[in-house]
Amino acid sequence: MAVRKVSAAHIASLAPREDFPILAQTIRGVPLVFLDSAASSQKPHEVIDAMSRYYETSHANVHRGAYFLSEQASASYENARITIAKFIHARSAKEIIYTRNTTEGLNLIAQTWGLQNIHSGDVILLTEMEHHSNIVPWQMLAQRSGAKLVYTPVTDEGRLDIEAYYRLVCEHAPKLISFSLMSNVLGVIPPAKEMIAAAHSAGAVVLCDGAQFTAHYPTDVRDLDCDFLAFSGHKMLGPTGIGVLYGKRALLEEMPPFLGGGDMIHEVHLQSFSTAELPWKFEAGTPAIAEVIGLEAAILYLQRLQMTRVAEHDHAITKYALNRLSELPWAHVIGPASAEDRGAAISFTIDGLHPHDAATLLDRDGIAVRAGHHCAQPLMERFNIPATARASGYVYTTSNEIDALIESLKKAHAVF
Amino acid sequence: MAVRKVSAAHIASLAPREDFPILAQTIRGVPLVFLDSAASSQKPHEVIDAMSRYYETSHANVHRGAYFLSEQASASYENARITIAKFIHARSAKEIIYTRNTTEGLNLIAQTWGLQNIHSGDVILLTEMEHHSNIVPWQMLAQRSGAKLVYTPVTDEGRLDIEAYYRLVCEHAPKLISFSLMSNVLGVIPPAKEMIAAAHSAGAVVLCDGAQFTAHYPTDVRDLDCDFLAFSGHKMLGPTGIGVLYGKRALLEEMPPFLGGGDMIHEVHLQSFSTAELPWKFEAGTPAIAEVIGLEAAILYLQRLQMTRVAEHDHAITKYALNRLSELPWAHVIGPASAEDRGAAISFTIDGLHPHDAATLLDRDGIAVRAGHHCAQPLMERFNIPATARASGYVYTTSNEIDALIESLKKAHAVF
Amino acid sequence: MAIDDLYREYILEHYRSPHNKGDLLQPDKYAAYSNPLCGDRIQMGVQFQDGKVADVRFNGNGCAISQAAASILTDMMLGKTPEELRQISRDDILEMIGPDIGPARQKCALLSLDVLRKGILGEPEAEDEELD
Amino acid sequence: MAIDDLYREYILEHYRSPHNKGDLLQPDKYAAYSNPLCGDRIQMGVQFQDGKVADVRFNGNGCAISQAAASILTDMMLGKTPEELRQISRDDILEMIGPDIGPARQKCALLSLDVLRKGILGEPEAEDEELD
Ligand SMILES: Cc1ncc(COP(=O)(O)O)c(C=O)c1O
Ligand SMILES: Cc1ncc(COP(=O)(O)O)c(C=O)c1O
Repeated sequence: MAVRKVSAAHIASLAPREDFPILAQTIRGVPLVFLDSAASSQKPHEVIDAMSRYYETSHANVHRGAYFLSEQASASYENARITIAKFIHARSAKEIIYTRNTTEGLNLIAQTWGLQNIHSGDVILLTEMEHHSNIVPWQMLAQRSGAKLVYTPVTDEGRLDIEAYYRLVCEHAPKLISFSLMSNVLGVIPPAKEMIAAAHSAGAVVLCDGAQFTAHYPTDVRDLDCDFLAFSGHKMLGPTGIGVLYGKRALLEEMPPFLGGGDMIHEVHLQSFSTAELPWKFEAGTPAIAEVIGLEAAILYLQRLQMTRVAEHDHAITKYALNRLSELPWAHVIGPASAEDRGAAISFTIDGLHPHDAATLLDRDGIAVRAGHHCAQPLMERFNIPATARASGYVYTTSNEIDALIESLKKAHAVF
Repeated sequence: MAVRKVSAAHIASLAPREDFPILAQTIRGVPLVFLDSAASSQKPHEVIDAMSRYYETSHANVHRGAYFLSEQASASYENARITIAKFIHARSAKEIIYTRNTTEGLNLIAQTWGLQNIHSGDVILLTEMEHHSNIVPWQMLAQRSGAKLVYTPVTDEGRLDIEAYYRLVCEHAPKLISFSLMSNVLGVIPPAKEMIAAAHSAGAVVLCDGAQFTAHYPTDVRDLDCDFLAFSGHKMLGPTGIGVLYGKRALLEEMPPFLGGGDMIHEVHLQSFSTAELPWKFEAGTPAIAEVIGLEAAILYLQRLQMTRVAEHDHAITKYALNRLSELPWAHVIGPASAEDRGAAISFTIDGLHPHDAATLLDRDGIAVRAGHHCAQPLMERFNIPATARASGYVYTTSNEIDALIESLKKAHAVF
Repeated sequence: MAIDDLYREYILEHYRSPHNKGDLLQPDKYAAYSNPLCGDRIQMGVQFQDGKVADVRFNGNGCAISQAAASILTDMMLGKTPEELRQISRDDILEMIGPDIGPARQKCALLSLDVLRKGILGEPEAEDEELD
Repeated sequence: MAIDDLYREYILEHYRSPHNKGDLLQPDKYAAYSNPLCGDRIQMGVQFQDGKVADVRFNGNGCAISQAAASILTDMMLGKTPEELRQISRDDILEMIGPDIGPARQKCALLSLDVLRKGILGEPEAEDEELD
């Protein structure tokens, strides 16, 4: 592979780096270069402060109180739902269900809609590039229901095999199709809108895993026309402990409840209960109130940055990083080499250097990348590799940080 | 009812009130008197700051990273588990599973141990004083499994009918017994240790709802010998979005997983998976990392106060409040009139004044109490009342605040 | 002492001596709803004559706000056609109850209107405004 | 340049030219474990003669730490009785690998010891120390 010269100019961070207190840290005496945003992003002051302020001035349990604090907390909790609904262009805030994370959202669908609608012999169509969170819940459902799991393959280039997808949709007429809007390993962004349209023609219900996508791209569930979408706050500048499940209202109305308990009920008698209206029907027990408020702050922050500019920035960083990695003949990107239709998660292997050793050596230079199977063991098997290293940037990432990564990789490679 | 003179001396707060920023607030121009801790407690600076500091200095996703921040975050996340295990005297940190709240913990047992072990015709024994979160999951399980729900009645005094409990245990030999260690409505603390011993002799597995209890009393799961215990961080000075499920290791080992996804797996292939070791087997997806750290800070704070002193303080407040309420001939406590074996949740009704109106009128004086069914509709039916008002204190509560409650109640009663 | 804008004499009067409280033996329409938040429950029976409300009675237990609102609403209903009943808006009720009402108590104030709309008039669950 | 204490020449040597790597055709004992975190997998076969380890081979893919640790451990195993094998401790391995090893990488270092203990020696899953 020829060594190309990189011509791209310096890329500054999109978000002011001083907004992110953690980025001022030094790690083992060197400045932190955080390139593990695909696992979890860092948080701006505004998000951290929104939660502290909430606890300092207006915490109380929601929904059940007729006093000032509780009414305030309830209003914040419900206003955030509207902010989130608008952020993904949902039709109504009733379509927004708070969860702990993407994983819980996917499991919720498997254990409610899935148990109700998936029967023995039915096909659930996934893809080979899914995260464990979009595989294991369906294996559990398949065990219970007798459904069959079919997977759309990934090409050697590291893209979804779209021809195969259309074929599998026709061949199996799956009851449910679930796939990630952006792979956390390959970075790939499949043509979701077309895939969803095809799925609907074949009568399938479509669930999208937005864990990676919603952090980086404008998301429009009405335009996509997906039936469900799950994502996590912590990957998009928000706090841990909060995620979102979007669902089309008509589907949500028909679904049985998920967890039972306080807040999700209308009436309870000793031997029977009736469920609350949407969205509360799916929110049992005291919710993650502060975290909802933190997530709203994160979304307002992203909206001020503008999601189209976030997408542009992350694309520029991705392109720059792919270019620079291509200078290293002993480094091999797992996933498309071009930045087209792929996001800011770049996995690679290094000749003679196990990803885990690479991560440890990079860490000595203050550079945080992830090494492992990235919760995508089937994809590792597909590429016949035990693991990859993965560098993933976000709104605070600069091209200087990519340069630091490349230099450190060179050093690490020289050791081995 | 004769008006008794209260002789008790002034009771100061146990925790320094300045530790709780929200308590310095005024509501509608008057100082906040927060008497809704049974719904959710307020948080000391230390808890709020522990979480901010985490986000500002050491956030990264746990378990999967070989770099500094992730190792730090993972260590904090797992060290907190040890703190929690010691707090409730678990044998091992492996017996501590992080959940969102009590409700999720109870549902987890219903949907894993329950689905596996409860079959058609089996009896689940609950009590009439349970919170919806300890009723609805069992109704859902009963629907699926064909199990029968039986309830231990509550006496007119507002205590659990213990004779009836022993009888029901013998008569039905329940597979599972689940009850609250402290009623959030009646305040009652049933003789759990004896109840659990009897349950075990009859072959039942026992789940305890510790949502109220663990906040106020030293908790020793080894002494109690309960099989499972669920509780919530937000009721014990900790953040929202985090709860704990304790389980005896041998039981947890045998249980099928709850939610599927990242972190709870050992290996995943396209058509099968194996589960991770305890406790991670039950923790799917990115957990509530900051919230775990906040909960640990809360527990350390409580341990510095000492749980025996917390119990004493709350007992003194309860006794004082019961005494003062007994001065009001038109106020009727629902639950024992004596403070013996009852905690700091005091429900009452007022002649001619609906609880909801009472709460609104108290709120005008800055006093936060809860009004409603307190997620215990069957208990309301038992007492043939639509709702109660409930005042509940905690470590920051003073007898002056109870005095303010009484004065405001008198004013409210005079309006009607 | 007017303790505040909400619990003023007008509301307390309706609460203490509610109008149209009781049960109709043979209502043309009957419905009941409850507010799980506070346990309020309102049932309502309506008799029509010549296409107009000839009699209406409500019953149930509840807070002063929900009882007064039911009393006020049933007064408003008398003599109205179903078409006119449909015109009674949330704001009409909230205006009568008082401006100073928090969101939790609004539900109490609007419970009887819910019974009228969904139960008596059979209107479908209100679709929320679509978000832009 | 000694880039750091962990990846020093001693470890890299064991990684580049591991001792006892390969497969035994007819092992008396055989076991395999994987570390799901990094995808490391170690399999190990052991032949005993006169109650002592006469031959041992490991195989598998993995990071330098896990491979070097397996190489070092298998060296230590040669000539030992099962009783003596049981004496090899986590600390023995960690000391050989280096002091500067973070918790995530400890798992890599200890993977082959896991195979020995649980797989070859059949020790039960270590009960954790009871908390006080
Ligand atoms: C006795 C009892 N059980 C269960 C719960 C549910 O707790 P959470 O809402 O935190 O899940 C509560 C509190 O609301 C409670 O008081
Ligand atoms: C594509 C994808 N799906 C699902 C998940 C699971 O997200 P969470 O751990 O927040 O539930 C992740 C992140 O780990 C992801 O990258």
